[in-house]
Amino acid sequence: MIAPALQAAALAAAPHPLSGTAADWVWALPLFPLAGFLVNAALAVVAVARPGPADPSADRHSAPDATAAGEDVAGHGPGAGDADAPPPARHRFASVVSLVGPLAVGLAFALACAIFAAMARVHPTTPFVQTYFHWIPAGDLQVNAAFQLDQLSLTLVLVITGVGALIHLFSVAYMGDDPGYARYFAYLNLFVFFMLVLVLGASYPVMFVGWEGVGLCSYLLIGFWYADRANADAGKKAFIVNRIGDFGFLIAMFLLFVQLGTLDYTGVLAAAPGGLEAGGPVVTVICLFLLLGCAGKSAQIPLYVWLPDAMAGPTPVSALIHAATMVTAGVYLVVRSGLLFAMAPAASLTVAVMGAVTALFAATIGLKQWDIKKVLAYSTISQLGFMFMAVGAGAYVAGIFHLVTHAFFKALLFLGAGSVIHAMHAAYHATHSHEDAQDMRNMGGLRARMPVTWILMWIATLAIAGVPLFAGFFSKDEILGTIFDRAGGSILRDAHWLGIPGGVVLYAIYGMGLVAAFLTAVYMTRLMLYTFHGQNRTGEAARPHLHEAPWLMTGPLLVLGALSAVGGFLNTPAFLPIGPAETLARWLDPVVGPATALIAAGAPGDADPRRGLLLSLIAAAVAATGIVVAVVRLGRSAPVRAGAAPETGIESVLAHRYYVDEAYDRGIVRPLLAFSNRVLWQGVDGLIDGLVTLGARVWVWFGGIGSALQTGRVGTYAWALVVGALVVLAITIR
Amino acid sequence: MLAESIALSALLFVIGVVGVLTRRNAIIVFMCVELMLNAVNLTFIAFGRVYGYGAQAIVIFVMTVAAAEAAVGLAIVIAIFRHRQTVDLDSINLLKG
Amino acid sequence: MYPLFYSFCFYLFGLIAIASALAFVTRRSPVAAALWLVNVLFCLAALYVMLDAPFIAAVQVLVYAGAIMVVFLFVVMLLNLGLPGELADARGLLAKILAGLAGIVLLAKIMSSRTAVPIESLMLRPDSLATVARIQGAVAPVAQPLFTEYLIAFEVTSILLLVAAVGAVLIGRRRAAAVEGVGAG
Amino acid sequence: MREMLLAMGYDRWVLPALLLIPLAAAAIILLLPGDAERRWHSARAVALAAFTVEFLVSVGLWWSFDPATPGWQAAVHMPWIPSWGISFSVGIDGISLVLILLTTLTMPLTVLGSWTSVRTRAPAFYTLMLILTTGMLGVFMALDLFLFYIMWELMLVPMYFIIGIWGGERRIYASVKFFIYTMLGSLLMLVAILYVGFHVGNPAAPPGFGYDDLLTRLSVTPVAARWLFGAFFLAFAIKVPMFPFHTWLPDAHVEAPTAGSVVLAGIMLKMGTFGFLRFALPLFPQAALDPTIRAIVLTLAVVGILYGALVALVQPDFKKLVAYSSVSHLGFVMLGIFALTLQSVQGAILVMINHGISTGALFLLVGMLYERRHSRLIAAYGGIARVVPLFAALLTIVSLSSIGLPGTNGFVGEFLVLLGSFRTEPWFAFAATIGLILAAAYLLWAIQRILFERLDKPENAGLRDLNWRELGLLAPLIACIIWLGVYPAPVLRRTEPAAARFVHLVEHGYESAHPAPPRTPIIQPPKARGR
Repeated sequence: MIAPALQAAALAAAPHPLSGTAADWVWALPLFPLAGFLVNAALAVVAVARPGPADPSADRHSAPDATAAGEDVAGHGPGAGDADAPPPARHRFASVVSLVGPLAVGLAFALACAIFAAMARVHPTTPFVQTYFHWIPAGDLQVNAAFQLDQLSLTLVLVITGVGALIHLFSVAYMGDDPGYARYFAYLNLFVFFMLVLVLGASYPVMFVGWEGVGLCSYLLIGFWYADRANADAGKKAFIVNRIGDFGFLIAMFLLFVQLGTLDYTGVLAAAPGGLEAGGPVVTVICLFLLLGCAGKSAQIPLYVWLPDAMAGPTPVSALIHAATMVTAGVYLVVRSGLLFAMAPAASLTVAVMGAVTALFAATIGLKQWDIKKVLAYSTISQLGFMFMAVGAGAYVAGIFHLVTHAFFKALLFLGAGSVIHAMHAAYHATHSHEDAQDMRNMGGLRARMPVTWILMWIATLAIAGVPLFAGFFSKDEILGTIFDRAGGSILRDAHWLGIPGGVVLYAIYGMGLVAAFLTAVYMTRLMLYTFHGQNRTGEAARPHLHEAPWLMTGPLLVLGALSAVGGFLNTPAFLPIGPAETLARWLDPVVGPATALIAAGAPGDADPRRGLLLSLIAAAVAATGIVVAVVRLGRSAPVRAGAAPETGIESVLAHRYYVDEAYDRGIVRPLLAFSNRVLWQGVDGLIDGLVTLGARVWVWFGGIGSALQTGRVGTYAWALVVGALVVLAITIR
Repeated sequence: MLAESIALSALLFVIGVVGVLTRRNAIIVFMCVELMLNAVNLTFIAFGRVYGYGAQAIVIFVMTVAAAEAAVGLAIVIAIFRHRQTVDLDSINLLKG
Repeated sequence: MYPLFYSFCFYLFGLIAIASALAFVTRRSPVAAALWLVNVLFCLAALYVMLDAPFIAAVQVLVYAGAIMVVFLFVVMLLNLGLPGELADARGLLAKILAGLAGIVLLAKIMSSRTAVPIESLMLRPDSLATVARIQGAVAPVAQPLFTEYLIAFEVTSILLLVAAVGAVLIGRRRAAAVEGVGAG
Repeated sequence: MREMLLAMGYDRWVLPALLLIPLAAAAIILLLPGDAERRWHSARAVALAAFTVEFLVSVGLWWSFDPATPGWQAAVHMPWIPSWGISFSVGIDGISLVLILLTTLTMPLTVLGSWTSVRTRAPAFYTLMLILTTGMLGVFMALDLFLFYIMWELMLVPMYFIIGIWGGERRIYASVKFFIYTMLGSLLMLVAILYVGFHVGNPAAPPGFGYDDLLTRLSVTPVAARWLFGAFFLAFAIKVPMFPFHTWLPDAHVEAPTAGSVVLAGIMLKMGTFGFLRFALPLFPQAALDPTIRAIVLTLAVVGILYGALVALVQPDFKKLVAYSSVSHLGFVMLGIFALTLQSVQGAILVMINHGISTGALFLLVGMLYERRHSRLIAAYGGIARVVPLFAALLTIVSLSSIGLPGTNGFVGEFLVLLGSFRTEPWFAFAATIGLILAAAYLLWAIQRILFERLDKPENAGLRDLNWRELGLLAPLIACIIWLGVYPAPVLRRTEPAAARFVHLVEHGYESAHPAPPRTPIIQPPKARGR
């Protein structure tokens, strides 16, 4: 056992610089949300077990018939769109839940900040590992329940708890009238718990706990309004598609264990250079299976299909889980396993290609979606593609950087969309309309009604589009720039991907990235134009009911808006003379340094600063062009009414998302079900049962013969006896 | 006298067997069985002269079993006769499978 | 080695036994058959005496001929089956021929066997039974194995007899009572 | 704790006591006076009391068992039929320990689960359950093959009656099928046991059936070993059930009353895998590890995993779905056993425990639903999470455990099995891992159709949620699900010596017959490991 031995030796030699600081409390980080989960879950259970007078579920036994029971389901969140609902009632324990839910995450954020302060002071170069107990001890497999604190995990912890706390606050207002309020916060707290376990776990199995745990919470939250079949389907789809990815993760773990005999990060890092052949098939296979896991969790081709459907969940959930945190876990995994990927250039290139194709592919779909959340969903897939481009090209810092800025502006976009949907829903609710509150064709001109949301959404749009000085500009620019650099000189350039030289592949990826960035600017501007500008299409009756959201919702938006605006200064490039350059890169260097160095080997030593500037200008120009094109093409024309003549040709293909869902359904799901039913169950089982029955028949037939011999006449028996005796005598007496 | 005894025993036994096979009256069949048992007893006694008194003890057992069999068997015959008014074995096939 | 008279008597009783047995299986009347069988049993008792088993001979006469056969006769008369020809109880000619054949084969098989030769090493001296009987009397030597080696079997046999007696009573009772009795049991 | 128990002589009386308590309680139930109603009440009370006492008595084993001590613990040896070399020998190792505890934990819960649902002939029902318990515990602790066989048959008969008398509409068909399938296997096993008993050591010596004796002195030819292994294999494979021998299971599960299903799935299926661990492999390693035979068994195991999962996907009946999922789960156990690494065997043992807990809980939950609505069809429900939220929460948790979500017990076992199997049989392990995806698919789809979607059946609107009794009987199982998922180390520590001994016995036995290493891992481990 390398890892514990090394650890013990290290501990014995000298205490880790972080011990004795706030980092000693790292175990408490996930416990806050866990405690929140337990409290909220208990409240939810108590509320349903003993319905009080103010509880909307109190009348559940008096539902007179199925129709009424069906309508009165617990699905009356702002997104569910049902106007005939009874007047919303606050949950019986709403006040307690409102306090416990956000507070649990807020406390975790405070602790994370304290740990950050300690870590910023100490600058440890080795990870700080805390071991609690033996989780799975079996022979030479020793998986401990242990947390690892280093710059990477702490960065993620800060994002999760920080953005998470803001989204929890937003949810207090957004979900306030939902009958499942306590259940909602229980799930949300549980999610934060698992997410923290994911990033803090000191070994792959512990990470896997969080990995599947967040999948579970995602499942529960997507299907939160489970009474609608589509929502339940979406949750199930998310879980199963993620399971396909988890299959890859598991296989990768098995291979790692068979090869290296250990599964914790420190052990793998120590053993990988000696135990695996760099560039060899084994490490490549390991990385490809890890990548399969990432593709599932981070919604990359071919496993991206669950994320658009996941928009069925409440909008804050989409912001937290399906934009800011969980879906980026794949990026985290690649960065965490950076050394392995650096040892497998072919796998790294696969990561980058997958990211680039996904980024471009999802961006094209985003162009033609009408549901505001669907646009954001495809945008998320596309941005995740950018992150994978980055980490695939060995730009680990850029990947994490984009992860952080994306968490800011995409959470803002989702929450802003949530604010819009909230207003639309309230308006339609008040007028008993059955229109779709999420369809952009029903919006327009909301600028006047919701000015705060409008401004903040524009900040986020500029950030995601990559307009200079906003957060997304720096991160996206760094990704594209690094890819260009790697194409110029790195071990990736010298490797081959499906026979194509790595350099060519990287240049192609760079080009695809530029196109995707352009499309991003287009579809985001389209979203803004249709939602906030032009004529209002909500309807005469509903229009007066459109209001800006309460401060509890706009407050978190403001904070995120500020972060989206200035978040880019976390890691400004060296050639731009703004503030301290490359802060994040220096911060993350102890973790990602070795892998980056390995992958960048062979690069020309001195990068020309003018080239970096030129690349930045190109990126900025692309973003600006995208916005201009969108404004020119769509600025004056109002979109078609909902339900009007469908698009044709390529537009129809885009609007139907390339028919991928249909293809999966017809090509995999249905044949599998039919095969299981007809061939396996009715066929094979029927055959086996038939054989068994046949065997039984044969013996019944033999039994019939025996039965016929039983005449019941003593004379016959006497004869049989004598004959039998004669036979025995003939045999025995010689 | 051993060989003669055994020959006699065999002969009596076979006569009993033939009786069982040729008669239909349940009571006579029973008596034939008794004859066969007695034939066997004779064998035991004859061999007892050669091997000792254990054989005679066995004969006691055989007789006891024969007595028990006669008691139960005749009771059954009586019961059947009450029921069917016959002791003809060919007309009794309650045990037909 | 045996006195002539002894042999004569032995053959005499043997032949009477065979003749009586043949008469027994051929009589139609159950009463006649039963009486012929009693004759066989008496002959066998005589042979037992000659084979140094006087106690068994006595039991044979008392229990078999005296008790068991009386029960048979009793039942025959109870059921009023005594008259011959009341029912043609013998089977047909074919059955008789087959039965005869089977009997001959069986007899031939038994007679031809050579396994029945006594095992030399286990054999007693001639007259040893008679010697023992002279010293211990007729009963004690029989009782010796019965109450030592075969004690458990002996006890079990007593239970068997008890069960048979109870069973005979139960089965033989009148019908209504029998049904009720069976149900209770 | 251990010292206190040992001071009470616990080790010397606990195992016979565990066998005798149910029988004594069964006798008491048969003697209960009163009319049918009163006998029903008193019978279930006596049964519950007896099972509770049984559990409390057995739970001491957890502490009295010392993993560091080699050999059988709490062993009791008494001569039984000395002339045939048969003795009443019982004892436990880590594997028996956890399975015995699983049994004694499950049985009181089954009584609570049948508390109101079994009314007709209740005394007979509880008597059979008690006798069944003796049989099952006897199988787990028997150290004499003859005793083992007696116990094996002892548990077959009560289950036959439980299905046949208290079952559903097609109970006669199901019970006869169950009986004949099982009997076919076990009679072959009897023949094998007798053969083995007569081939211990010196041919002229009297037969012997002692397990340890057989392990050290059994001498049969390779051909005979193959046949004997085949006989044991058939008996155990039917019980497991492995893929082509599984068709009795769905019928038996579906028709059995709740308690019957729970016992059948929770405990009796483990008899098969336990038999492989205890008897079939250690006694005939040369046959079991024959490359062809091993490949066949592994293939059947993996086929079972995938087949069970795929067929479960399309079941309209929830109990049948769970039955096929059992085929899938037990496939993991078989894979783990035949992969023959410490991790895979440890995992197999854990999967056995987990499957007992999760599937037991699933059947109890289905039973509760059935008691209310008298339908097991998935299509008869929908959207009931709204009217029975507690039931929904518990069903979800149990399903997640069955799916193998990390943090629940299901994950640890399957993870260990797959990881261990990957060392020796990577391709089989690879294929088996796909089963995890399918597991999520069939269970999530099923609970979605039961709990979620629209509440569109009027008759479901008035369902009652779980009462205190039902919550109370599920609580221990839920606790075990979380406990074994978060902190399985105590269990693993207790089973590790037994698992290691198993691996050693089988490998040693095989290698003594085949000096050359028979198989090479597909992926060669790197040379220098620094370990």
